[in-house]
Amino acid sequence: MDIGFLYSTFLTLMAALPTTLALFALSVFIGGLLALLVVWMRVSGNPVLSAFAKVYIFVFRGSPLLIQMFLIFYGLAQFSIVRHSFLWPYLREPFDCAVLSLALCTAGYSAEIFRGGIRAVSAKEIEAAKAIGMSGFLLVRRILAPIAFRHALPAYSTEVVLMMKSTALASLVTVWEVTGVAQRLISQTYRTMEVFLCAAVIYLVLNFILLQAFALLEYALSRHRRAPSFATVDAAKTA
Amino acid sequence: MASFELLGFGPTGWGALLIGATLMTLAVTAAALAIGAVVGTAVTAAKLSSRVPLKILGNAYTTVFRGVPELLIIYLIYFGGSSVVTAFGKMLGYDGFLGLPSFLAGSLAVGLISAAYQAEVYRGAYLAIATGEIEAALAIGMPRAGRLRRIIMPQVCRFAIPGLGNVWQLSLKDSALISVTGLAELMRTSQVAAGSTRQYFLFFIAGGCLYLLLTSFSDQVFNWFERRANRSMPTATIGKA
Amino acid sequence: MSDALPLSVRNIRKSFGRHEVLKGISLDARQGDVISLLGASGSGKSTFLRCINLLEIANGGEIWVDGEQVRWHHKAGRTRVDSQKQIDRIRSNLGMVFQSFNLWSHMTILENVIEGPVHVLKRPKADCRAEAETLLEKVGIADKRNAYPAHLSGGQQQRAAIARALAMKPKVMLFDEPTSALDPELVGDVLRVMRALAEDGMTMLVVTHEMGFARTVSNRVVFMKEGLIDSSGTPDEMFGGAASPAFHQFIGHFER
Amino acid sequence: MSDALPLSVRNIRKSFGRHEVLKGISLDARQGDVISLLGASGSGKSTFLRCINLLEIANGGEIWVDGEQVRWHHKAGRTRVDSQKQIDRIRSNLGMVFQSFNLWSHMTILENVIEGPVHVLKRPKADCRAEAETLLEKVGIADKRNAYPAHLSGGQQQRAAIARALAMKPKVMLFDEPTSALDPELVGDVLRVMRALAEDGMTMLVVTHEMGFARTVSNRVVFMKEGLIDSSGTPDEMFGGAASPAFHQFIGHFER
Amino acid sequence: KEWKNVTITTEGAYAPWNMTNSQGKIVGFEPDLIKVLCARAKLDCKLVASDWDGMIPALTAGKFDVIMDALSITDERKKVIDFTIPYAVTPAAFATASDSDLAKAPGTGTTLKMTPGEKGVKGIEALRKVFKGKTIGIQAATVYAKFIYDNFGDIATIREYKTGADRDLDLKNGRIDLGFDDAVYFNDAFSAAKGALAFTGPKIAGTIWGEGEGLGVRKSDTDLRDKFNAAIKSALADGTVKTLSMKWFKTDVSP
Ligand SMILES: Nc1ncnc2c1ncn2[C@@H]1O[C@H](COP(=O)(O)OP(=O)(O)OP(=O)(O)O)[C@@H](O)[C@H]1O
Ligand SMILES: Nc1ncnc2c1ncn2[C@@H]1O[C@H](COP(=O)(O)OP(=O)(O)OP(=O)(O)O)[C@@H](O)[C@H]1O
Ligand SMILES: [Mg+2]
Ligand SMILES: [Mg+2]
Repeated sequence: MDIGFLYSTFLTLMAALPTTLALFALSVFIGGLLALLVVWMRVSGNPVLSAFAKVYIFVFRGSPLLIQMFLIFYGLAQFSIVRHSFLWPYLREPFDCAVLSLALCTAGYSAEIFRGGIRAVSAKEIEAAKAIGMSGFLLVRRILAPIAFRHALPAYSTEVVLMMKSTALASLVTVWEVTGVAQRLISQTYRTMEVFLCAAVIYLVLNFILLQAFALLEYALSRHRRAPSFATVDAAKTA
Repeated sequence: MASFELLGFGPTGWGALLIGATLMTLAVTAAALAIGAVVGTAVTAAKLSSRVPLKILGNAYTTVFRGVPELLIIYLIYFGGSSVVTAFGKMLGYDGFLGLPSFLAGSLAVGLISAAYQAEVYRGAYLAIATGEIEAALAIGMPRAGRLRRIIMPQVCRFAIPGLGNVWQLSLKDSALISVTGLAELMRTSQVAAGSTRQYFLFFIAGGCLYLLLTSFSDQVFNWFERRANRSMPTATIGKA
Repeated sequence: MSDALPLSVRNIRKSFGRHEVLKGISLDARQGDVISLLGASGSGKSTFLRCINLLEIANGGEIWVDGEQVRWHHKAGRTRVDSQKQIDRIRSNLGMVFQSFNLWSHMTILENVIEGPVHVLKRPKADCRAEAETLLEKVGIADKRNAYPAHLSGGQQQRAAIARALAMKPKVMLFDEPTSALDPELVGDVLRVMRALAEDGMTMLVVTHEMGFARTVSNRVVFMKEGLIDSSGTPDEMFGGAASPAFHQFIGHFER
Repeated sequence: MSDALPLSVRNIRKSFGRHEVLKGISLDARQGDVISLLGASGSGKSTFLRCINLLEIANGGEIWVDGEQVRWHHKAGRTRVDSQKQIDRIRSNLGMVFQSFNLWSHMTILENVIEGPVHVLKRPKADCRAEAETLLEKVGIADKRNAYPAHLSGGQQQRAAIARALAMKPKVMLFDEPTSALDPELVGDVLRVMRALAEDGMTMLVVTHEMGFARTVSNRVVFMKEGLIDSSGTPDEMFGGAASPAFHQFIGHFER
Repeated sequence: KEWKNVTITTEGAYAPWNMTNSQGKIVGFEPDLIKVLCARAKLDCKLVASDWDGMIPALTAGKFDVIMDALSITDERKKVIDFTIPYAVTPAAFATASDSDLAKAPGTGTTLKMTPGEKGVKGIEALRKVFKGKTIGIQAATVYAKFIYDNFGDIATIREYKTGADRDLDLKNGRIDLGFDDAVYFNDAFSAAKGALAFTGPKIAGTIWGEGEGLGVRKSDTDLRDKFNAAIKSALADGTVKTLSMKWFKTDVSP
């Protein structure tokens, strides 16, 4: 192993880390908001909204992000209507397009995950809330969302980690984040394994921190499930 | 150049190749899901085990296989796997290169990744089982294996189906990365067709549609299983009133 | 409208699939009425209470709360309420204690109790907390205020559920077997709480198996059988011998 | 070993965190004993039953079933049983009816009942099914045999849970409030079933709030208070006035 | 080791060098040429498709014996694998949208010969004036990328694409003003773009692009390399390469 090479590779890759992190943070944030909108439409009971949400989830969950990103970046720009619209200043920018397609895609996945969390809420607890006159947003905010979010958390943490890795595709649209830079290094040096290992370490550390943070959050949100003593946690399940 | 001619089954049409590639993607993903189910079950057992070393091992597996970019894992298995096989061949006296076939290497790589995701799904499903029901099984003296087979597995399957649907989607998309091994699956075939004919949009849209076709087909299968598994559950209403 | 009935139910019917659980039930409750609802397991008592506050929407009949009719309609094979606002308002005046408690698992007992007053009635949190503490004291689980439902014994959960319903200060209370998980001492305590409520003029509809309560606290006893009201009357009439043979057979087991 | 006690518990202690729920409980059950366990809510009755069949592992004390000591040990701050085989064998001889029923939600009622006999005791399915039908008939829910637990009323679930425990033909039965969700008619039915079991010589430990049962069916009454046995004796001794003042206060509410 | 069976890999998606037809067969300039070369070297060759990204690692791992994929002979690559002598040398050129005001930049239609590291060439200076403030798209990690950075990095915005095809799409879409790449590649791309794109400025040729395109082999396989070297020499000498080049590229790329 060539330590000097690994070190310089590592430095080169680290220079691209801010791009990766910016892509990640923005797309997770925007995608999360979009997902809430989509899941709201999906469970709204309104057949039109619900059908729209179903199609949305189907398309963005069902096709590879690579193709989505390609069509959004190179495809949309083909139409002169798009090029002359007020959106063009944004759609012209590779970074904005990358964030847009990442966010659209994760919104489809997250919506489905949130819906799963909602379905896991006990019907009885919902009834108890309805019985004291809660409905609509209040019911969602006080009872449904906290329980559903707790249920959805493990799946959602997986999705967030996937997003971190999905940012790698942004080099397709000329946004050079960590993986893209790694691939460029490889086509310059042909030391595939060494470069990829450096990249892997970076992603592993990032994702490890993310997963740890989620585990902490999960722990904090499950006080009501833990026994107050530790000796008997899950006594039934482990005995 | 009429696009349906390019997508058709005539002498200049790519239809047959694309259909073949779609089936290849389906086959790789199915194989990966099966590999992932076996490995994933073992990893789940380790993660839920009360033995600390096993627990650490299980957690390390899911952290690494979820945390490292898929492409690297595919590289490691495709290239690393063949050096292992080659070394093994040398030991047996065969001198020369022995490779893992692309299909095997690809589905193994995607399968091992899928195992990490499946393990998370199974763990979540296990924790969703009402403790009281497991206690009821304990109380009649049902031994561990019986509990697993009669009470836990059926309910884990029930709770895991939606999550498995998601994992299937992930594996379907991960299978696109196997193109680096040269396997003619859907993504690679779309790209090759696009590059060779310079009809990029046509073939990317066609590829996207074929992926959607696979998705809708598999959604139907998973929905069927979910309906079957939820026969015993009351349907919760979240809508009005 | 002060002379309107707090609760009036006309000819309620409800089916699950082909199984008709309620076959036309009518009931009027006057201000301060304490009505005991008796009946065999599966006779539809819980379902009746759930229909009253619209957790199940009846297939037919009318419900009037405080002189106001609860409106619903059938559309495309589904039954829906006309105005969610109306339902919410009515429900916050109808307290309900569930047979299976249904405490919110992600909140402590205290949080469970103050949830409604603070977030539905929008009352100041400090007041609600003080009242909640008093209520928890009254039902005897003040020391468990910061525990989560999963860590309570059955009886403790049931009392928390009662406190939660009372905290809303509803005009009418619907109790579904409020003492099923309690020991005799606590049954006594809870029944005393209910008796005090009755004396304060609260209207109550109580599904119960406690004949002592039915006989001494309630002023009307309704006996359900297979989805219909078999007989009803004052406790004296019912237990005195004026009731149907079916009721006598039913309580016969108790007298043993 | 036929003269060994079916169940003998010595000085059982159990804490949850810092909260000591059982503070040293000893109890011997002879063949055919029917022991009523009374006590206020939260006094530790459910916990005691759960300790007996090792759903909770006690922090101290000894448990002997049929002359055989149940072994457990402490290691690295955790308590574990020595031999899972032993526990499974012992448990299949100890029937348990849970306070919260705990029916298996993915199985129909009939499947719930035959599960143990078929898959733990490995008896022929046809026999088990026939016996199960008889049992369901006996507790009055034969018509619900193919329904899932989620679609049953509270009382129906409780009876299914009793049938499930009986189907195992255990030597000792532990009942945790087996009639809490039942109406008087059914209480009568279920108590009759239990009385018949007692006459057949089954050993039973019954947490109950039914003083009628405690007085007439059981041959011993144990009164728990704050994690300790406050007093115990035959029903005549206990209800006759020989018991502690605490017990009298406890049942006083019942006599009202 | 006695060479008899040789596995050759190519991408099969880099028209017209190598591409896949709708029957799944790999065709193009290089497949035609390799048939000739193998026959002359008396080798039994099998051509298989693989992905560009995994190609060089797969070669060193032993999955294939030869790469033939318009692989430029560069010093960087020579550190990892060995090359035969070149069988093709191609100039590079700028492309722009036909209706752009950058069409017909100074020197259009001429060829400029350059050597590695050459500075202050007159033709380039003229281009710098016209290209000031424009955006130039290049394929990442190619020899062309280095050239553009060295000569235009200070006056123009440079955007790197993973593939030339992506860059061509953006050139048509107007996100970038200029592209720079292999002229032979552009020739073919222009015919697919139906006149929307055109060359501008001089073609750049000479040793600046290294020795040309050769076959890649493992460093250990010197005997195999020598066999192919001999075959390429004879194919160049008798004009076979030129014939094939005219057939596929409509221009002569033989060195
Ligand atoms: N969601 C449901 N789906 C189908 N059947 C139901 C449902 N809920 C209740 N039932 C049936 O309706 C009947 C009445 O149930 P209900 O819960 O009202 O009885 P109950 O009078 O409250 O009995 P208990 O005293 O045992 O609680 C029962 O036979 C039950 O099986
Ligand atoms: N898992 C647990 N974690 C913490 N505390 C617990 C747990 N289970 C029970 N407790 C506490 O132990 C005490 C005894 O509970 P237990 O369920 O044994 O009471 P019980 O006598 O059965 O009461 P009830 O008649 O209300 O069912 C209660 O105060 C309860 O809060
Ligand atoms: Mg009921
Ligand atoms: Mg209890």
